[in-house]
Parts: sequence; C-alpha cells; structure tokens
Amino acid sequence: MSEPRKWDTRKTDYLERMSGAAPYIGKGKVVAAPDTTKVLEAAIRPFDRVNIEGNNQKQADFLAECLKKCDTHRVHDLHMVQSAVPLAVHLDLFEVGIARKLDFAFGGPQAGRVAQFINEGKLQLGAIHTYLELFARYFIDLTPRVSLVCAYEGDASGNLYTGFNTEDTPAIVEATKFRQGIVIAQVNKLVEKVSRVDIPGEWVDVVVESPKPFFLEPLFTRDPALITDTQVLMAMMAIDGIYAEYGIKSLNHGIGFNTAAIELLLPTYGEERNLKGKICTEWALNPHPTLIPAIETGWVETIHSFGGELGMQRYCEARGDVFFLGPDGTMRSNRAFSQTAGHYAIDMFIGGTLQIDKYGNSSTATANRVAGFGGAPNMGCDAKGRRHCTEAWLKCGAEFVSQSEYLGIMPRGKRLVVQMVETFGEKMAPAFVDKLDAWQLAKNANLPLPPVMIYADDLTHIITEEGIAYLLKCRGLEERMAAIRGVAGFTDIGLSAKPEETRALREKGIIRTVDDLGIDTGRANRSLLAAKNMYELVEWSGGLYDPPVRFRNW
Amino acid sequence: MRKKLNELNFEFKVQNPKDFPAEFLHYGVVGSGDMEIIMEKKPLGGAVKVKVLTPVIGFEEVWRRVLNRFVNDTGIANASIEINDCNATPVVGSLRLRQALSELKEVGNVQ
Amino acid sequence: MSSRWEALQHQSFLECNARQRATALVDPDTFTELAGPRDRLSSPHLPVLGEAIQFDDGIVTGVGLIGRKPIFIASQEGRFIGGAVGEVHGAKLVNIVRLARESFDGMTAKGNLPEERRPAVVLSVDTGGVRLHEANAGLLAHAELIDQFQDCKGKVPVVCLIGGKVGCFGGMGFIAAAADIIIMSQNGRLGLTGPEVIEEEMGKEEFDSSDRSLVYRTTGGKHRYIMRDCNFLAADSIAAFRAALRDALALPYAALDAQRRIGSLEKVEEQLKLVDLCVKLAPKDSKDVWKYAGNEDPGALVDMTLDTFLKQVKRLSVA
Amino acid sequence: MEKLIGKGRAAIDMVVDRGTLEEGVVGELTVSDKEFGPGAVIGTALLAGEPCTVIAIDAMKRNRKFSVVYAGIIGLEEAYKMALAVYHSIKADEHKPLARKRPLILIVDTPGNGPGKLEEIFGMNKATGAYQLALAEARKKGHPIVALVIGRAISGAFLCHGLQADHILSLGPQFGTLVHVMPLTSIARITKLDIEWLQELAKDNPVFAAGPDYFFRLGGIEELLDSIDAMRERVIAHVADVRRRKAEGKEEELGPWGRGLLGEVRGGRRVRAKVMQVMNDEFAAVADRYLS
Repeated sequence: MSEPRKWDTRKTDYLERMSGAAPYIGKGKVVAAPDTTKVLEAAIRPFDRVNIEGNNQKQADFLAECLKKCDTHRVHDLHMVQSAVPLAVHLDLFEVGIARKLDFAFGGPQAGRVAQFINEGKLQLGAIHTYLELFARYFIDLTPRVSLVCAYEGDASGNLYTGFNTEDTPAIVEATKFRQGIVIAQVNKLVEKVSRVDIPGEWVDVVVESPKPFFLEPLFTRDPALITDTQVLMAMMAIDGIYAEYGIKSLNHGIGFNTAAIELLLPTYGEERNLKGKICTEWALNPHPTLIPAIETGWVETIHSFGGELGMQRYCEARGDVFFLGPDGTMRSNRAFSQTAGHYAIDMFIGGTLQIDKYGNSSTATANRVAGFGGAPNMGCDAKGRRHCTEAWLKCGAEFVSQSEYLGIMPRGKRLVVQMVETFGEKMAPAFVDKLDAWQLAKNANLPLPPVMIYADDLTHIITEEGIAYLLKCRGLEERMAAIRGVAGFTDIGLSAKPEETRALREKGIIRTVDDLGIDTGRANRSLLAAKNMYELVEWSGGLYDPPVRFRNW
Repeated sequence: MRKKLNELNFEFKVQNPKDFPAEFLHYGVVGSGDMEIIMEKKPLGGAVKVKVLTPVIGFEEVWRRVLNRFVNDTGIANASIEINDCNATPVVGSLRLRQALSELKEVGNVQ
Repeated sequence: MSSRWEALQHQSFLECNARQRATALVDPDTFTELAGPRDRLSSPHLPVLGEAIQFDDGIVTGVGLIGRKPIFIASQEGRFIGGAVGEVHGAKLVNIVRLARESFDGMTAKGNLPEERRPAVVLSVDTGGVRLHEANAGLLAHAELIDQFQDCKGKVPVVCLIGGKVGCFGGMGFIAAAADIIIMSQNGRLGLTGPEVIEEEMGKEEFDSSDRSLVYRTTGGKHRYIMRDCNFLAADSIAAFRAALRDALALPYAALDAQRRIGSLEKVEEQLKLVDLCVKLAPKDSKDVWKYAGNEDPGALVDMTLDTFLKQVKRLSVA
Repeated sequence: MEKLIGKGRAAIDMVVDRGTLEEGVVGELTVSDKEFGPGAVIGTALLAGEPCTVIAIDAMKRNRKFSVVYAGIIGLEEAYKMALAVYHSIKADEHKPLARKRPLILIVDTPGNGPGKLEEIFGMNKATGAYQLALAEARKKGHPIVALVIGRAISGAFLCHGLQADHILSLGPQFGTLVHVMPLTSIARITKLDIEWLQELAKDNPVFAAGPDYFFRLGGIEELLDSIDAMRERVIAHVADVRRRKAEGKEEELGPWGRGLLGEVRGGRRVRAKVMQVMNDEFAAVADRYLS
C-alpha cells in the first residue's frame, strides 16, 4: 500500500514559510519596515513565481527595493509575473540574479533594459501580455506564490484600503491567496481602522508601513499647452467623421495628445455640432484631467476607471454621479473590471501609435525596446464574445463588408477600432512604414512574434491629418492597402499611392479628406480648445483638481 | 558636427492659374517644429517660385511634393513664396501653408 | 481688421504670438511695424551655424497709439530661440526705446506737451536673455538698453509686460527691473538665473527645477506681485494686459515714476531693507516670505483665482 | 606671465595713487560692516592727485550670509553696495562743475551674479539692475567711468560691473582674462557643433567667441593692454579722454552707445546700424501720424 496522497501540500508549505517569517511579525500582521527583507527571505523560495504589484500608475516600490536586498543565496531565479516593470529596481532584480524569468504586460521606461537583458541572457522572457490576459493567466498557469502589493492604508489585522488607486490589487490578491500563496502589503499608513475594506484582512499575511508613500506616475495627464494645431485639426476630423458619423456613446481613449485634443474639443466644437448627449456619454477611462471641461459641461454620464490619476481624486469624489464611489464617498478603480468593460461594453477604442505598416498593423515597439502595450489591445480589438447591440456597433458591423465572406447573410455588429496618427512623428519619423520596427525587435530580443499592438484585421479606421480611411468598407487586402496609402501623406507609403486610385476611394467614401469632411482648416487652431493650459483645467474643476507639481506653470 | 542652413529653390506652374490675391502676406513663427511664410505677388509669367531655408538635410523631394500640392490645390500663380523652416514636418508645412491662405480670406483680401 | 483686433482681445496673452500681442495692445488700426518681416532683417549669424532664422529676428517693433499717446512697442517672440537677444534683435529693442525718447525730445522742442500725448515705451518681454549663437553682440545690446532707459528717465515712461511662456530671465531680468512699471500675469516669470542653473548650483534637495510649482513660487507673477516687484497683476488675456497698460499710462508721469523699484539712492536704500529681511528671515521657500507679509495660509494663494487673490493678498512691506 | 585673476585688491593699488584708498568711504557714505557685501570693495582714492571712486571685486571673500556668493560672484549685498558707492559719488559732486566730477574706476574680475534661491526670491535682477542704472546716471551726469578688466568679465556680471562704463580697458588674453557669455566648449556642447569648426568661424566673425580680443573687435572693449605696468597710465589717459569728450558734448561717443558705433568702425557689428537706419527711415515716413 502506498502512502495516501496528501491534498494540502500547498497549505503545509505556506505554514512553513510563515513560521520562518513569524519572528519578525509583531502585533497582528505588522512588520517593521527595517525587517521587511528578512520577512521576504523567509517567505520566498528560489524559483517561486512572485508578483510585485505595479502597473503604469501605482508601484509597490518599497517592497521591490526590499526584495532587491535579499540574500541571493536564499532568494534567486524567481519567475516574476507582474503587470509592469517601469522601475529601475524591477530590472535590477535580474541584474543581481534574484529574478530569472519574466511574464509581463508593460515595460515603460525600462523597455530598453528588458531588450538588453534578454540579449545578454539575464532575463528569460515568458510572454508579453495584455493586462487582462495576464490577470487571466494568474488563475490558470501563472498563479503567484508570493505577491507584494501596495495600499493607502492597512490595519493590524491586514485589512487594506486601496481606494482611488485600487487598480490591480484585487486580481493579484485573489489569485495568490486562494492558492495558499502569501500576500505582503506595503501601506502608506498603518491605521486603527481602514477607511474602507478593499481587501479583507484574512487575505493578507503581512502589513508594512513604508517609509515613503508608494510611487504614482501621472501617466494620463496631458498638458493642453502642448497640443498642436494639427492635433486640433485631427480632433475635428474625428468628431465629424467618426464620433458623429457612428453616434459613438461608449468608448475608451488611449493615452496621448490626439485624444486629449478630442476631449477638449467636446465643449466647443462638439457643442457647436450639437452632439451633446449623442456621443461620448459612457467611458471606460482613467480620470483624464483633459476630460474635466466635458464633464463640467454635462457631456459625460459615467466613467469607470482602470486606475486613479494623481491629483484627480478630490475632483472625482466631488462628481459622484459620474465616477464610481464607494459608500464611504471615495472612488475605487479596478483594472480587471475596467479592462473587461473596455473589452466587452464599449463601441469604440481610439488611440495613437508610433508606426502603422502598409497592411494596417500597428505597433509602438522600436527596434531596441520591449515595451509591451498594457491594456490597449484588450480594447483595440473586436470582442468576439459580444452579443448585445448598440447603434454604433451595428452600423460598424453593417459597413464591415468582408464579414459576409465568413457569415454569409448573417448580420453582426463590430467594435470600431481607430488609430489616429500624424503621417510624420517627431524628428521626421514616418508613421507609415513598409515593415514595422517590431520585426527588428523580434530579431534583436529573440521574440517568437513581432509585438503588434493592434492587428490589421481589428483596425476599422485610420485618421491622419490627410483624411480618414474607412478600412472596414474595403474589400480585400489590396483595397485596404490602397486606402492606407491614400491617407499616408508624404511618407514613402503615401507617395506610392496612385492618384486615380485614391480618387476612386474618395468617391466610394472609403477615404474622406479634410475637404470631403467639409472642415475649415482655418479654424483648426488651439483657440478651439476648451482649456489651453493646466491652470484652466484647475479653473474648470472649481479648484478640485490638484495637478502634480511638474505640471504647474503658475 | 558642422552644419549650415540649407537653401532649397523650387518653381511650379499650374493648369488654371489664379493670380496671388494679395501684395504681401506673412504668416507663422519659426518655433521648434514650425515655420514662417512670406507670400508676395510677383510677375513671374504664371509661375510660383519658392525658397526654403531649412536646417534639415535630405528632404528636398518631400518639400517639392508638399509645395507642389499646395500650388496645385490652390491654383495660385505669379507669386514668390519664402519659407523659414525649423524642422517642421510635412504635416505642419502643409497646414501652415493652408492657414496662411485662409488668414488672407479672413482679412478680406480675397474676393 | 478691427474685427480681428476685437477677436484678439479675448485671446490668451500666453497663447498669442509676438505680433498679435503688439498689434492688439495698442488701439485698433494704429500699429505700424518698423523693420518688419518685409525688410527681412534676419540674423546674419545663425545661418553659418545651421540655425533657423526668422525674418524679424524674433522681435516685433513698431509704433501705435493708445488714445492720443504714441506707444513705441517691442514684442519678443518666445517661440523663436526662446526669445533670445542677438545682434539684430538687440538693435531693434534698443532703437525702439531711442525712437521714443527722440520723439519726446522733438515734441517738447515744439512746445508744451500735454500729459496724454507723452510717448511711452512698451516692451512685451518673452526671453531667456542673450542668444548663445551671437552672444557677445546680444550682451552688448543689453548694456545699450539700460543706457537708453536712463535717457528716458524724466521723459518717457517704460512699461514691461511679462506673460509669455519663456518669461523674463538673464540680462533681460535686470532690464525689466529697471523699467518704470511691470505688468505680469500669473503665467509670467521674472528673474535672473534660470531654475536649472540654480539646481546645478545648490543641488536638487534645495531647488528641484522639475518642480514647476516651486519655480513659479520663486519667480512667477503672484510672487512678484507680493514682493512689489511687479506693479500690476493681470489676467491672461490681451484685453487684461491692455487695460492694465492703459491704467498705468493714465498716471501722471511723477506717479508713474514713483512706482519704480530701483533707479535712485532712496530706492536702493529701500531695497537694502529687503535684503536685511532676507538675511533675518532666511526663508526656505517663497511661502515663508508670503507668510511674513501677513498671509496666514500662504499655500492657498497659489491656486486662488486672480480676483480673489487680488482681494485677499497681503503684499510685502518693509517700510 | 603674471596674472591678476582673483587679485582685485592688488590691482586697485596698481592703478590709483599708491596707498590712497580709503575703503568703505564715498562722500557721505561710510560702510563699516565688514560682513556687508564683502566681495565688493568700494572706496575713495586719489588718481593722479584727484579723488576718484573705486569699485572693485575681491574674489577671495565669501559672503557668509549667502551660500552662492563667493569667488567674485556679485550677490544682493554686493550689487547694492556698489550702487550706493555710485549714488554717493554723484551726490558728493552734485554741485561741482563737469570738469571736477570725480571719476569712477571699476576693477572687473567677476564670474557671475548670485545664482541662488534666496537671490531669486528677493530679486537679484533688481540688485544688478540698480547698480547699472546708478552707473548710467553717473555717466550721464558727467562722471568719467573707466572699467578695467583684470580677470573674469562674464556675461551678466560683466553687464552689471563694466559694460556701463564710458570706456572699458582689458588686459589682453595672454593675462588669462576671460571675457565672454559662455566659453566655446559650452557653445559647442549645446549646439552640437565641432569646437574646431567654431574656432575657425570665429576668425571671421567675433560675435560668439570667448575672449577680450573678440570683444575688442565688436567694439565692446575700447583698448586691450599688453602690460600690467601700463594699466595705471592708460586708466589715467582714458579718464582724461572721456572727460574731454564730455566737455565737448560728445557723450554719444561714450558708453554702450559709443561702443555700438565703435563696433561698426571695427567691423565686428555691422548689421546693428543698418537695422536702426531702416527703423528710423520707416518711422520718419509715418511719424506725423503719431506725433502731431
């Protein structure tokens, strides 16, 4: 007779690790900041899958620093599974050998080092994901053994208040704790009673008050002073040729000045076009400061946010009809839910990119940076599981001519996926290219596929300063490529367009130029912006918006 | 590095020329990524002459196409155009040329 | 043309370019540009260094009227090489002041000059000072400007307007200080040393130049108003600057001259009291000085709307 | 070669009648506080037997109250102290005839104006502006002002202390004198241009290069001296020359404006005059509309 199989080895292992950490744990679950590294050394074993919470906004930076200080004899070859690696310390872990493998979604400022470390063999890359995809794998094959998270407040029994910046915490904690993993939290403040229980104490093993509040990047703050006339022109085109044309009510805006310009044109140009209530009423969106004027003038009914934006908290909480607030009156963001909302429940995603190839694939990857795309691809794609109908979704589906090649006469809707780019970017870099730099990156960093943010088969429209290409109306690849060439301006791709072909596409309504749209370029200047600088945003907010110091020019 | 400001010269003729509708027009600021334009009426036998001063090398052909399209779209003739460029992209270049002309309309110089 | 002038009045001063500012600050249809783009007096020094040029060398100079008063105006273009002063730019700046003073001399030579006809100099400043590419000529022009200012004393009032993106730094910082009247918006900055240089000198702990709020607390319009370094704080519109300018120029010359910060032994002695206060107070931040001036909650002044600020603020006084 | 950088005090004695400097005293002004603007030396001395005001920089002194003020940097106290000396010179000679207005001798060796936070909060720009206005006033009231560059005359600090003089003399570059806004190395770094090429360009055009010889060609310095021994005699000669021109009503040949004219004569600044001429002509054509 063999030994009966044990069904609780994970729990046993958990208890063993925690008993190693016990000497450092004081009252309740509290650990003093200087003991943190000791606790990590006890809780983490070589080759563990470890999550350091951090995305493009908040960062469990103190715990990351403590992990870096661990004895590399005790802690090494970790498999990091985490949303983002934007801090230097995230890559330092690979440098010193504490970490070995990485599965992530967003590289940010460290993207160059990620590529370099892959090349040097210091970092073994699992895959570059989207946020939602990575969260999904936390529950399938990438469940963390130990997670290092951050919160505004914590109490001795482990309750956490993650508040405005709840973001990824619930997804990480649930995946970790319900597989008998260990959850360690850094909190800005240890309190008697947390403002609201965002994470129940039983799911948290250790609480450390960090010496400094966790780092927050104001990633979605765009200073209106930097918006150009060309961006205003393209925003006018987008409002007329896409938003009004399709009656886009629910949507997401990517990060960038193009979409910031649209937000700031709603109360002026949009108002003039009598579009209030007809477009842009429901959003899956971070609290963009540039949306304040539109909110204040009654354009927006609801916004659910992936994360909180630095300086926007007071404003959001004073606009309870719009943002998602708890019974305690403070906002809660939630990336997993907002990404799900952005995937299933919005009619349009519109964003920018660095490059679009001649087929319509787009990527922000450059030859030497493994940046990843965060959440954009979850929204910049057609949700195949979607079944509910809206006017915009149906219209888009009806115009999507190649659908019938698969569905016959069966009607179906489609998400609008719009890329908005100037034909030339900074330093005369063409936005339209024969081959994406992503190919070179795939070669340089030994990736199985070139990283593509939005695939051509998902892309429905391209807006450039030249015009809008309604790619969804094209029959076949040849026609789509001609439409792309037709709006690619003076780039090499654009110069290869045949004038008669472009003219024919204009007649079919597949390309609409600025003139076709009836837009007066003479009006395309900054005076159309509802706010022209950060101070005017503060004024619009009635003093509720408190911009980060680096954005304050008064 | 050594560099100097480069001078590019172009001449265009269009099918159905319209005389340039003002004696003199100045538009724009030579900010970074931007440019200024002078357009002047000149008896050039129906042609448009353009002089561009730019710190950028290697974009003569792009400038030619940007300007050629502007001249063709607007049909202007008998005009001298001078551009001081500071790394404007063709996107900005085309926009500024169009804005310059609409400035003229606003002032009421165009019938 | 007048409808365009009217439209400009409502525009942000910060947003407008130098020519729009110059044209719209004086009465409609009265602005005549001197040495404008048509003259193509661009810098001969920039092309050899591969730098872009501008037909007016980054400064609009001309003459206009406010009421019956001749206004000699120079308006710097902050977007062209940061409004920096080179040889041509400097010569235009110097000569506009000289033309004003010569006009005054000419007018008074013909007989009694009524106060409302007395010419004035208006400088819309938007510059970091000397232009690196022709630095020596730029520097020498600064010295000429102070010389011309001194010639204006007792004759022609000089008003500086600061509300552009670059502000007023470097050598132009002293030039502005030497004017009779300074009008700023809260977006304007006035100082001598740029924030990056202070950081380099003192360290990031003492002065973090990426903290724009700190930068503006140290040199911005509101701070200068509290310190009495600027005489008027205007909203960020052409109309508001124009109104402040009109109010300033409506003052009799003696009252106007009295608003100076420096320019006499008495004024220097007053400034020295401020220096004593600086030593005594040893402030870590401008807010310490604002508090000393009687502002209980100095931090609240930063985001305050202009109207409320002007009603509530206590300005520093060492008299 | 002997250099005088950092030796402002020694230089005073090489210029004025030996041992005659009465430090801290100008007319009714007496500055006895040694901690007040210690880097600025002011006082009264005799120059060829007649009283003059001396304003010099002592680069060996540090201002203990202002951390960025040392090594010849002009801070708030230093600038106002120098302004006081000028105003008291004017006051002392208020009723004297032109020929007896005391000369002001500026000994120049300064690398900059106080680049600190306190200086910005309280307005360093006012302090240096105040001193410049004072000098301009003294010059226009008939005091001959002669500046002598013995070391560093850099950018804003040279504007402050030097460029308002009637005449400026400088020891030649062989004495290590530094007269510039920015050294060529920094210009090369910022413009990303080759330094060798910039040096070559500077041969034909002195407008950006560093050194007293370039300023000489621009008319920014009246005379370059090739010996320290000549300093005293040349200063005395220039005071006499300035005084003569003032007596003849030729103020326009002196000071910043005079140096503008000199720049054209020496060929270093040719467009300045052309620009002014265009403006004057264009204004003359419309002047009636504005002035009558």
